[in-house]
Amino acid sequence: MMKIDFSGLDASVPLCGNTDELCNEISTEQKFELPTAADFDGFQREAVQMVKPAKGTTTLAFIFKEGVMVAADSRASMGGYISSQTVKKIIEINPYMLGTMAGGAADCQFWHRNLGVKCRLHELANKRRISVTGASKLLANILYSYRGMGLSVGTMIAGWDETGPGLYYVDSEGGRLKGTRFSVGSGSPYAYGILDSGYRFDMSVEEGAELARRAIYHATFRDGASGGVATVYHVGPNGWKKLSGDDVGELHYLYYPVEPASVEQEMTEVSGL
Amino acid sequence: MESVFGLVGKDFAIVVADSSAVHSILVHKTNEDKIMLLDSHKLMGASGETGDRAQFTEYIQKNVALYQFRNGIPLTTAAAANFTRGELATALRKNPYMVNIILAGYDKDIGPSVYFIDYIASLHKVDKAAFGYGSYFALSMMDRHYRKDMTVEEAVDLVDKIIMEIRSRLVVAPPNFVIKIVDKDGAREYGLA
Amino acid sequence: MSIFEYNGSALVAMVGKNCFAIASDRRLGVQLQTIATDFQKIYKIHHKLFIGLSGLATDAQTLYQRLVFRHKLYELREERDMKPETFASLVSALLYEKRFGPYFCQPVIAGLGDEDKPFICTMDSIGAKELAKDFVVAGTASESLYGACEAMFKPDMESEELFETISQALLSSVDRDCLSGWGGHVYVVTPTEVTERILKGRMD
Amino acid sequence: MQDYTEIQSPVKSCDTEDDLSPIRMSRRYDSRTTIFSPEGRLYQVEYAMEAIGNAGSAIGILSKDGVVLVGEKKVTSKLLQTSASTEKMYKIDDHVACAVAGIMSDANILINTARVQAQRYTYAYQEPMPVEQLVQSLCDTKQGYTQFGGLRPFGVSFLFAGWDKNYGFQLYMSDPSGNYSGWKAAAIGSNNQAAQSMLKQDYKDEITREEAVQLALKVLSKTMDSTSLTSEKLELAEVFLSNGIVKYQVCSSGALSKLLVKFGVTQPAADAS
Repeated sequence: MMKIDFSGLDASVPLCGNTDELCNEISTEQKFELPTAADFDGFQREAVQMVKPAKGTTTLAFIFKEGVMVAADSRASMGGYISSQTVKKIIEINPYMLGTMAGGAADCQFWHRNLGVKCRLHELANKRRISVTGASKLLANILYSYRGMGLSVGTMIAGWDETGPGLYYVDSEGGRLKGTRFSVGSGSPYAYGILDSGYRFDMSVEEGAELARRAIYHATFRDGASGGVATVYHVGPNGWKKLSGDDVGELHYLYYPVEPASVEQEMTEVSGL
Repeated sequence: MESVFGLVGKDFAIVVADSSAVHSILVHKTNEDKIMLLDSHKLMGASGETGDRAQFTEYIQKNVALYQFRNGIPLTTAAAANFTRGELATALRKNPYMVNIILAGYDKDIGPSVYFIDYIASLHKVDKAAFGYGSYFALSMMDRHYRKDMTVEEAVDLVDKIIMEIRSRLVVAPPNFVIKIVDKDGAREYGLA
Repeated sequence: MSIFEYNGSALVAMVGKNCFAIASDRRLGVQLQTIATDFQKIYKIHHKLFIGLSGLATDAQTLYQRLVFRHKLYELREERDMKPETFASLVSALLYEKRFGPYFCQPVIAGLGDEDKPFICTMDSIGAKELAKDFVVAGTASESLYGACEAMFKPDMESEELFETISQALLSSVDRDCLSGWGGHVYVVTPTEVTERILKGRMD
Repeated sequence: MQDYTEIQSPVKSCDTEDDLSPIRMSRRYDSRTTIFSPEGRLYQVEYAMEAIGNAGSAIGILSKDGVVLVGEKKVTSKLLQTSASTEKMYKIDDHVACAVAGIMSDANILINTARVQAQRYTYAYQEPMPVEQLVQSLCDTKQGYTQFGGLRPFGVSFLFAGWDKNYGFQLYMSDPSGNYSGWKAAAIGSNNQAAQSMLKQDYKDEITREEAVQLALKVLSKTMDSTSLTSEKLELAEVFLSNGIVKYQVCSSGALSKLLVKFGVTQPAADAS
C-alpha cells in the first residue's frame, strides 16, 4: 500500500519520532528561528534586502518527444556586480529529477537539497521513486508554508517517472503549474521568444538540445543579468544526462563568426606632421 | 500593452506597432495608427503616453516639413533623427515627453536606416530595435532570425512570427498591428502598396 | 538603480611612455536590456585629444555635441588645436554650468599636450577635475577597473604593451559587471600615430 | 528705435523747396539707413558698396573639381607684423570658406556670426550646414542692418566657396544689402567690374581646378592696381575633395610664388605701367 508522506505539510512533526539530538538535526523537519523584532515585517524587509539574492537568471525547460530538456545560464549577480559566472543553476535532485534555480540562490539551494532528502525518504519508505507531480507538490507545499516571509524561489521541477516526462513550475508565492514549456528568470522573455518560435514536439534530442542552448544564449546576449555558461540537461527514461556546458562567451563567436576583416586594426596617420 | 519594433532589410526598413489605444483598464480603440509618416521617405513609430506621443510626433513632422519648405531639400534620416533627439533632450529637463521612438528612413545615397531614440533622448543607429513589453520577444527573435540581406517577404514573415509570439505570451496582448515599410519608392503601409 | 547606471559603461585611460591609451566598452543598455553593442563612448576631439563619456547616454551625447560646438569655434578662431589642459577646463566649465541639474556623466579626458606630454584626467558630473599620472577610470565597472589597473599598470610602457595592458584591464573588469562589456574599443595614441582597435569580448 | 516722422517730411519738404537736385536729395535721406529716398534707394547701402569698391579685390571661380578663391592684400608694409593667419580668406566650417572685401572690422563680426550659425546647425542636425543655407543665414543678418533704425550696414562683400552633398561645389557672392547669388565665377572689391567681364570672357564650363587657379591669377594680375603680382600681395585658397572628404587649403607663399612663375603672371616691376 502506498504510504503518503504528509511531513512536508506539517513542519513541526518529526519524521520518525526520534528525539535523539543528533538524529534530530538530520531527519527532523527543519525549524527556523524567527527574529524577535517589534516590527517583524519591517525587519524582514530589511533583512531580505541585505541578503539580496541573485535575481538575474535565465532557466528553461520543455517536454518533447524524447523527454524533458532543461537548460540554464550560470551567472549570479548582486546589483550590477557579477558575483559568479559559474553557478550551478540546475540541481540534481535524484538521477531522474532536476530542479532549476531562479531567484534567491540560498533559498533555491537549500530547498532543493531539502526536497532531495524528502524524495529519497519517500523512495525508501515506498520502495519506488517519487513522481514529478509528488515532488513538485512537496516543494510547493513547503514554499507555501513560508509565504510572505521573504523566500524568493522560482523553480522548475523536471523529471521522468512512471507516467513519462514531467515538468512543473513552482514558485515561492505557492504557485505550482504543470506544463510542457517554461522559462523562468529575468532573461525568460528573451528565451521564450526563441523557444516558442523554434519548438516542435517531435524534435530529436540533438535538435532539442540546440534549441535550449540557443535560447539561453540569446537571453544572455540581451539580458545583462544572465550569462556565463549555457548548461543543457536532458531527462529521458533512464534518468538525466548533462549534454553540454558551453561558455556563452565562446558560443557567440561560434554562432556569429567574426570575419577577420571586422577585427579592425586601423592605422590612422596623424595629419599635419 | 504597447509594442513597437523595426528592422533594416536589404534595401528597405520596416516598422511595426500595435494599434491599441489603452487607458487604465480600458481599450478605447484598436485601430490607432502609431506610425507617423514624417515625409515621403521617413517613418516614425512611437510608443508612450498617448498625449505626448501625438503632440511630439506631430511637432517633429511639422518641423521636418518646414525645413523642406524653407530649404527646398529634405532632411536626411540622420538629420531628422538628431533633430528629434535634440528636441527630446531639451524637453527632458523641462517637461519630458514620454515617448520612445523608432525612426526609419530611406536616403538615396545611404539607403535604408533605423534609429533608436528613447524618451530620455539616447540616440543610436541600429539594425533592429524594439520598445515596450513586446521588446523582449521581438529583440531575441530578431537576433535569432535577422539577416542583413532580408527581403521584404522574409522580414514580414519574421514580423508575423513576432506578432504571434506577442499575442500568445503577453498578458494583455493588443489584437491589431500596423506594419509600415520605407524603401526607395517611399514610405507606406505594408499591403497597401 | 542610480541614474549613472541606467545605460552602463566602462571607461579607462592609461599613460605610457610618450603615449596614452583610452578604452571603453561598447554596450548601450536600458537597465538590464542590451540595446546595442556598437555604441560609441570615446570621441575624438582632434588627432591628439580624446574624451570618453560614461554615465547616462543621452547626457553623454548632449555634452559631446556641445563640446564639439565649443571646440570647433575655438579651432576656427585660434587656428590651432586645443591643449588637453584647456579642453579639460572647457569640459569642467560646461559641467559646472549645470550645477543644479547636472549632466549625469563622468568624463575621462586623455591627450598629448605640449611636447607630446601625455595628459589624462577625469571629473565628476559637476566638473571637479581629478588629474592623474598613471590611470583614470569611470563608469559602472569602475570598482573592478581600479583593481585591475592597480594590479596591471606599470609606468613608462611602450605603446604595444600599453595596448595589451589596457585591453586586459578593461576586458577582465567588464566581465564582472552586468551593465558594461559586449566588446571593447581602444585607442592608443603616440605623437606620430593613432591606433584604433575593436576588442572582441564576452557578449553576455 | 524706428523713427517714422521723417517719412512724412520728404513729400512736404520737396514741395516747399525749390532745389530738387539729387545731391541735395541724398543729403536728406542718406543719414538714416532705414529710409528710402524718393527714387527708392537706400543710400547708406549704396555707400557701403562704394566702400567695398576701394578694398582689395577677390576673385572666386567654380571648377568641376573644386572652388578657387584668390584675394589681393592691400596692406603690405615691411613694418606690419604679419600674422600667421590669412587676411582675406576665412574658414567658416570644414566645408565652407570665404573671401572678404571691405571693412575688416565689420567682416570679423560677420565671420564670427557665420561660424556660430554653422555650428548651431551642426549641433541641431549633426550634419554640416548646406552652403546656401549658411550664406542665406548670414545675409539675413546683413539685411537686418539695412532695415532697423539706428544701425549702419556692414561694409563687406563676401565670396563663399563650399561643398555640400546636395549641390556639390558652390560659389556665392553677397553684398552689404543682404543680397546673395550663386556664381560660376565672381569678383568683389576694387575693379570688380573689369574682373567680372574678363571672367565672363575666359570662363569655360568644364574648367579644372588648376585652370581655375590660372584664370584667377591672370585676371587678378590685370585688374590689380599694384604694378607687379607677387606672392606677398596675394592669397590663394581652394576648397576641394580629397578621398571624398572636403578640404580647405590655403596656398603657402612659397607655392604661390612658384605658381605665379609657372603661369607667367609675375611681371617685373619695370614692365608695368
